[in-house]
Amino acid sequence: MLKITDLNVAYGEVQVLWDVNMEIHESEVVALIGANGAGKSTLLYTISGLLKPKSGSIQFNGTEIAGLPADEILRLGIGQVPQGRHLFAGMTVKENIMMGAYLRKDKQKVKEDFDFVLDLFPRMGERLNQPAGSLSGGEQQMCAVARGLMAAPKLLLVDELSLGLAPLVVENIYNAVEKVIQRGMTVLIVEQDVFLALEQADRAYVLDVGRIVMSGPADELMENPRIKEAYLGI
Amino acid sequence: MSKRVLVLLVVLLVAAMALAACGGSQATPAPSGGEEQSTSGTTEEQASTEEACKVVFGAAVSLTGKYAKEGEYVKNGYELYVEEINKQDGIPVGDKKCMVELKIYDDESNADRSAQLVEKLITEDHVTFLLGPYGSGNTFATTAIAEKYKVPMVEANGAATKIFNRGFKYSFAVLSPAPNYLRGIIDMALDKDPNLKTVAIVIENGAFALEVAQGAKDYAEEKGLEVVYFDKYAKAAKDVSSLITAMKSKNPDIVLGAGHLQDTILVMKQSKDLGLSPKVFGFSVGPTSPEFRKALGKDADYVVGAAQWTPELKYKSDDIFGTPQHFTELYKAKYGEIPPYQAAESAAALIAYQKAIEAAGSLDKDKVRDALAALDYDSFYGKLKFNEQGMNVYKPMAVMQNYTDGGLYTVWPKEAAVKEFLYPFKPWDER
Amino acid sequence: MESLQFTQGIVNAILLSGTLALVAIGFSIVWGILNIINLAHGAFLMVGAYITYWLFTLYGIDPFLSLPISMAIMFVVGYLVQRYLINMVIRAPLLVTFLLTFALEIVIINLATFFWKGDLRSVTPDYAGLGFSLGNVQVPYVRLAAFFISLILTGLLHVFMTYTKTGNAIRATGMDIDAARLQGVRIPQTYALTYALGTALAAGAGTLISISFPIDPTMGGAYTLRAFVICVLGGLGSIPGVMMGSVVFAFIEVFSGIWFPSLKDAIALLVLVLVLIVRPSGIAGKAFYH
Amino acid sequence: MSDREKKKAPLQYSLFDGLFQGRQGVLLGLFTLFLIFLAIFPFLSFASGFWLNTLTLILLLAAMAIGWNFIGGYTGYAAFGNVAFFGFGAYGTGLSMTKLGLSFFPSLLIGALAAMLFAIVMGLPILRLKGHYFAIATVAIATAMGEIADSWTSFTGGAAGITLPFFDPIEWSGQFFYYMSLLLAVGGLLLTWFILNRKMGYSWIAIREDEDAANMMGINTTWAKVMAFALSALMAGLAGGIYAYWKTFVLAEEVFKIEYTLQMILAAVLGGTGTIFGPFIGAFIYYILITLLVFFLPVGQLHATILGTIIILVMVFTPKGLMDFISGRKKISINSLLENIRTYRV
Amino acid sequence: MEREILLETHEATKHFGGLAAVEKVNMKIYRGEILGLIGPNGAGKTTFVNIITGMLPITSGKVIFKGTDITGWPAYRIGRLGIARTFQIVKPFRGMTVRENVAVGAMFGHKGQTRSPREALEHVDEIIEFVGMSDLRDKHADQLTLPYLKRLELAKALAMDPELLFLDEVMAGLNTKEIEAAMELVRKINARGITILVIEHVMKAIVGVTERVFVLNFGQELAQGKPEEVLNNPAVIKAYLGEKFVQRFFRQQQAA
Repeated sequence: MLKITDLNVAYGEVQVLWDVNMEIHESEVVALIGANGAGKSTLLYTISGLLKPKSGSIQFNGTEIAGLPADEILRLGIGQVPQGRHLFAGMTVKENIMMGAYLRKDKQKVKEDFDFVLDLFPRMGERLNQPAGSLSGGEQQMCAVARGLMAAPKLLLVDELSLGLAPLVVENIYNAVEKVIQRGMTVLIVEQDVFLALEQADRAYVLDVGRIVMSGPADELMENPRIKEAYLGI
Repeated sequence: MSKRVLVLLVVLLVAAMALAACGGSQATPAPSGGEEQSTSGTTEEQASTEEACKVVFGAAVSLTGKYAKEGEYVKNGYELYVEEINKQDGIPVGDKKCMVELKIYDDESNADRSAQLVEKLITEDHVTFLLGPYGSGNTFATTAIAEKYKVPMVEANGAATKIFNRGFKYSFAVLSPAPNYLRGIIDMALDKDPNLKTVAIVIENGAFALEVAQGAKDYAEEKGLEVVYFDKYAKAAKDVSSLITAMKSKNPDIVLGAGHLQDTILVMKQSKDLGLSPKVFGFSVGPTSPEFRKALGKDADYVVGAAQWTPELKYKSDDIFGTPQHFTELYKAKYGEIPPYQAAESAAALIAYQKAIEAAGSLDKDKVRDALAALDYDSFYGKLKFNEQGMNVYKPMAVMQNYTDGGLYTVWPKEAAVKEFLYPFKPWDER
Repeated sequence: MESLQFTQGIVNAILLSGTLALVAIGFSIVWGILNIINLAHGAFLMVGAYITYWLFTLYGIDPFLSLPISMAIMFVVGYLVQRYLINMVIRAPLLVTFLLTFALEIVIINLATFFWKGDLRSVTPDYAGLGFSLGNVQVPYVRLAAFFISLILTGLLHVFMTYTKTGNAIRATGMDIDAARLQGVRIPQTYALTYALGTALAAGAGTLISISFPIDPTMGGAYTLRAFVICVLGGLGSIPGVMMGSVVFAFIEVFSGIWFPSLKDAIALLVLVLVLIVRPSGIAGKAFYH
Repeated sequence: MSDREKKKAPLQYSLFDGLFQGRQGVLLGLFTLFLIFLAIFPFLSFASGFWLNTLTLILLLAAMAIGWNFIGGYTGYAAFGNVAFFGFGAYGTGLSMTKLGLSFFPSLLIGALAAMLFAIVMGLPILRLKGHYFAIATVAIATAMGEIADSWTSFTGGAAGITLPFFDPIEWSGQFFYYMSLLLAVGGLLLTWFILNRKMGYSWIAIREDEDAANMMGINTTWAKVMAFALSALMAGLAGGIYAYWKTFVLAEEVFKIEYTLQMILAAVLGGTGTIFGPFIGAFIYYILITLLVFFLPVGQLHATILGTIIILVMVFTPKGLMDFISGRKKISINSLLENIRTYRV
Repeated sequence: MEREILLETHEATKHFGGLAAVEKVNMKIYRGEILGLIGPNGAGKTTFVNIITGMLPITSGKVIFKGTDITGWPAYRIGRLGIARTFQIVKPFRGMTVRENVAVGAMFGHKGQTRSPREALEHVDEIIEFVGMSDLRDKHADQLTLPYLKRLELAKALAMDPELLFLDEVMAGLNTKEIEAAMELVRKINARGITILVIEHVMKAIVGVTERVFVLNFGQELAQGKPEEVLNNPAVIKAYLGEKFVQRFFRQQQAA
C-alpha cells in the first residue's frame, strides 16, 4: 500500500533521514519506534506532504506521492494525527472534528463517521461546543484522533499519542485506536511507549538517527532485548 | 573578482557627477522632463530679428500632491499672462521689448522639493525673476532661497503674514494678507442685519487659517460681535462633527470657517448632517471655487466665501487685461472655465513685475526690486502696492455667494455686487 | 460639557463605530490569518469609495446599490494582489511585508491621483444629509443606514467564518497552518481568499464612507492607522473583539474631538501606546474569528 | 579572498565584512575617493546651489539612515517612527535659538539631547514590544508628537511654527549646511564603526539574531536596545537641528512627516541593513533615483508610482539590499533574484 | 564528606495558565559534579532550566546559587553570576562568525567585565579549538550543520566562564560516533572545574558521564540517585517505555 524507497530528507543543509526504506501493506498496523530526534516525525511529515524529500520515492497504492501538495495526499487517502495534537485552539471541539472532513463531499457518510467518533470518544460529545484550547491534555488528544479519523483515510499516521498523558488516559485512547484498527484501517503508529506500539502493531521499524536499524514482526521485536538498548541507548 | 564591484561603484560615482555636470552645464539645453513646462510665445526668427532679449520667470508650483488643483490654477494664471504679453512682443524694457519665458517645475506640494527647485531655477536655469508657489508653507520655504540669492520673488498664493515678518527685502505678495480675509463677510452681514450678535469660528490648524481666524476674531470684536466659539480642527481632518455639535450648542448667528476648500466642504456636509443652521455661513476659502458647488450640489446654496478677486469686480486698468471681465473672457477661451481667483492673482504677480520692470527700465534684479517696493498701480486685479514688509494691504477682499440658481455671484463690496446678498441662510430642515 | 454635545457625541460615536468596525475587521482578518500588516488597506478602501463615486456620477447608480459592485470588484483585485504579489514575500521578515504593502499603497494612491485628480469629491444622492431629530440630537439617515449595513456585513462575515467550511478553513489556517494543511486546506488559495475578503470589506467600508464623508485619494491612510489601533484595543482575531474595539475607539475619538479638537488623533494614538505598554500584545488575548 | 590573505589577517572581524568582504582595498579606496569628492564638491565649477542643496538633503538622509540602522538594522527592531527624533531635534534647536536666544551649536546640542532623552523615556516601555506592535507603537508616537507640536501654540508656536534667524552671512549658508551634513553623515559612519568595535555592537547584533540567547549570555538587552534607540535618535536629532536652521523655520507638518521615516528605512534597505556603508550608499542611490525620476525621465506625475514599483521590486527580489551584490557576496543572476521568492512564499 | 552545594531549588514551581509544568521541585547541585536530568518528553525539564536561568518568571519557590537568592533575577544577571546554558533548539547568532558568536560569551559572561572585544576574540580561540571547530572559526553561523551548531552552543556557553553549566539535549540528533565525542567533551569540561547539569534523552550518554541522575515526570521529581540504580528503577523505565513493557522486560530478565 505504501512503499518508501531510499528516502532522504533534509532541513536546509541538515540531513535528517538517510535512505529510509519502508513498506506498509493493506490493513496492516505498523509501528515506528526510535529515540527522540531520530527523525520519526520528519518521516511522517514527509509522507503527508508537509516536507519535500531531497531524494527517494514514496508510492501510495502505486501513485508516486513524494513532493505532492498535502491536500492531494490527503485526497489519495493518507491522514495524520500530528504530534503535539495541533488542534485549532480557538475553534470548538465540533469545528475541530469537522475540519477533519474538510475535503469530503459525501455528507451522509460524514454524518455517520461523526457519530462513530463520538461513539468512540463519548467525552467529545459532552464537550462539542467548548473551545478546543480549553480541553485537558487527554481530551485534546482524543479530539485530534477524532479529527484525524474524520478524513476517513485509507492509511492513518498517528504520532506520539501518549505524549505527556497520564497512563489511564493513554489506555483509553489506545482502546479507541484499537477499535479503529479492528474496522480495518491501515495504521502507522509512532510511539515512545514501546510496548503500547508493539502491542498494537503487526510489524515495526526502529529508526535511529535518521536510519532504519531494525525491523520485523512486532512479537519478535518485543522479545528482543536490544530494543531497550536501541531505545534507551544503554 | 572585483571588476563588477568596481564597475558598480564607478557607475555610481559617474552617475552622481554626470548628474551634476549635466544639470550645471549651460551649453546643454534645459532638460525636457515631464515636470517642466516651458512656454514661449515667440519663434526663432522673431527672436533673431531683434536683439535677443528675454525675461525668464521661474516658479515651483504644485502640479501633483495635495495642492495639485490649486497649483493648476496658478500655472494657468502665469501662462495666460505670458501668452498675452508675448502677443505684444513682450515687456518693454527701456527702449526695447523683451519676450517672456516661463519655467515651471512641479514641487509635489512638498516644501523641501519647492526650495530645492527654486535653488535650481536660480543657480542652474538662471531665471531672471521668481514667481511664487502655491500655499503658505511652500512660499515660506522658497522666499528664504530668493532672499539668499537676492533674486526678487513676487508671489501670489501665500497669504500668511509670518512669511513677511522676517525682514525680507526680495519678497512681495500681491494678495491681501490672511487677517483681512473674513472682514468683508463680517461687514456685509452687519450691513444686512445689524442685529446679529454672535459669531462662531472654526479653524483649520494651519499657518494661514490661524491668521485668518485671528484677524476675523479681532475684527468681529471690534464690530461689537461676541465670539462664542473659537476652536481649531486638525489639518486634513476627515470628521469635524464634534466641533459642529459644539457650535450648534452655542446657537451662533454667524458661522465663519477659516481653512481651505477640502475642509470647508467637510464642515458644510457635517453641518447639514447635524442640523447646524446659522443665519450666515461664510468661509475664507472654498465657496468661490467651482469644486465647492460640484461637491455639495444644492447644499452649496446661500454659502458665502471670501475672494481675493472675482470676475465681476468693477476695476479698470491699463494693463494687458484691462478689466476683470476681459481677463475672464481670455481665461475662459483658453481653459474653458470661469477663472478662480488663484489664477487672477497669479497673473497679477506678473503684472506687478511688468510695471516694475517698465519703471526700472532694466532687468537688473536690484533695480526691479526697488521698483517693486515703490510700485503703486491699479491693475485688473485691484491695487498693487506693497508695504514695507512686502505685503499688499491696500486691496479689499470681495465676497461671493452661491446662489439658489446654481450660480456664483459677487455680492460684496456693494459697488461691485451683481446680485443682492441672499439672507438669511435657509435652515436645512426647511429646504 | 453641555448636554447636547454629550448626547450628540454619543450618537456620533455609535454611528462612527459601525463603519470603523467594518474597516477594522478586514484589516484584522488579514493580520490575524496572514500575519501581515496590510498598509494598503486604506488604499483599497479609497478605491471602493471611488468606484461608488463613479458609478453614481456617471451612471446615477445609487451608492447603496453600488455596495455589492465595489465589494465584488475589490474582492477580485485583492485575490490577485495577494496571489501574485504579496504571496511572494508572505513569510519574509516584518520589514519586507511592511514596506511592500506601503509601496503598494503609494502606487494605488498615486495612480488614483493621476487618473481622478487630487481634489475632494462627494457622493450626493438626494437624500444625503437628511435625517431625523431626537430632541435636539440629529441622526442622519445615511449614517444610520451605513451603521446598520456595517452591522449586517459584520454579521454575515461572522456567519461565514463560523458556519461554512471555507470560513472554518480560514480560521484553521490562522490558528495552525501545518494542521490546516494536514486537513487538506490549500494554504495559498486560503491566503488569497482571506486577503480578498479583507479587501472587499475595505471597499465596502469605502462605499459607506463615501456617502457620508468627502473622499479623496489620500483618505485611506487615516483609516489604516485606526484599523490598527482598533485591532490592538479589541484583540487580534475575534470579530466581537473588533466590534468592542471600534466602539471604544469611536468614543475616544469623538470625545477627545470635543474636548481637544486639534488633538484627537494624538489622544487615540497615545491610548494605543498606553495599552501596548500595559498589555504588550493587545487587550484581548488570541481568539480566533468567531 | 585567497588563502594567503586569510593567513595574513588572522583576526577577521566579520562585523565589518558587510561591505568589504575580501575586497577591502578596492572598495575602501573607491569610497575614500568618493568622500574626497564630496569634501571638495563645493569648490568644483559645476557645483551650483542646486546641487549643494540636493547633496545636503542626501547627506542628511544618509545621516538619518545611518541612525536608523542602529535600531532597525543592527538591533533588528522595525522602528517606524524615527522622524519623531528628527522633529525633536528640529524643535529643540529652534526653540533654543528663539526662546533662549542661544547660538546655533549649543542649540543643536540641546535639540539632539532632547531627542535622545525622549528616545530613552519612550524606549524603556516600548522596546519591550515585539514585531508589528513595536513598529506601530513607534508610528503612533511619532504621529502623536507631531500633532502635539502642531497644536501646542503657546510652546511650539503651533501650526504657525517657529521662525529661526538666518545663517550669517547668508551667501555662505549653502556651503555651511552642506559641510554640517557631510560632517554628520561621516561622523555617523565613524560612530557605526566605533560601536561595532565595542561590546555594544556585539550586543546589538546578538539581540537581532536571538534576544533570548543574548540575554542568557549576560547581555543587558534592555540597556543595549535603549542605547541603540537613543543613538538612533541622536543622529536624527542632529539632522533635524541642522535641517531647521537650514530651512530657517520649523513646522510640525514638515519635520514630523512620516515620509522621512520611510525615506531613511528605504535608504538603509536599498543599501543593505546591518552594514556600515549600506545606509550611506543607499541614501545616494535612493535620492539619485528620485532626482532622475523627477527631473530627467518623462514619467510626469507618475513618479510616485515608479518609486513604489521600485520598492516592490526590491522587496520581492533583493530585500537584503544591494550591498550583497556590491560586495560580491551574491552574484547577480536570475536564480539569486528568485531565491528570495522561493524562500518566502507559501 | 559534605559537599558544597552550588545551586539549590526550593519547591520550584512553574504554571502555564492552569497547567503545572514544574511542580515543587527540590534539587541540589553540588560543586564539581555532573548531574543528569532526565525524563520523558514533556516532563518539564527545559521549563525547569528556564525558570532557574531567568528565561521564564518562576511561579513560586526559590532558586539559590552560591548562597545568593537569585529568584526573579533577569537572565543576564544570572548569566554574569556564573550560570551558563545551551538551548535545546539551538540559538546561534546567525549574522556572526563562529568566533564572534563565542566571543559574545567571553565579553558578557562571568568574567566579561574585564575583557575588551579584542581580548575576548583572542581568548575564545582556545575554546573553539577545545570544541573542535578551529577550521570553522571564520564561517558564519548560518553555514553550519546541526552537529556543529550544537557544539557552537557549547562553546558560547563555555566562553562565559561559568561555574555551573546547563546542557540541554546537546546530543539529540547526533549519531553514535558523535555522541561518543560529545560525552568526551562533557567530561573534559567538567575536568576544567565546571559543574554540569546534563539534560538528555540519550541514556547511554547519561550513564556514561553523570555521577547522579535526577528524574522528572509530569513536572515532579520521580527519582534521583546513581545512574545505574535510577535506570533500573521500574518507575523510571515505566515512564519511558510503558508499564506493560517493563513487566514483560523484567519477566524476561528474570527468566534469563
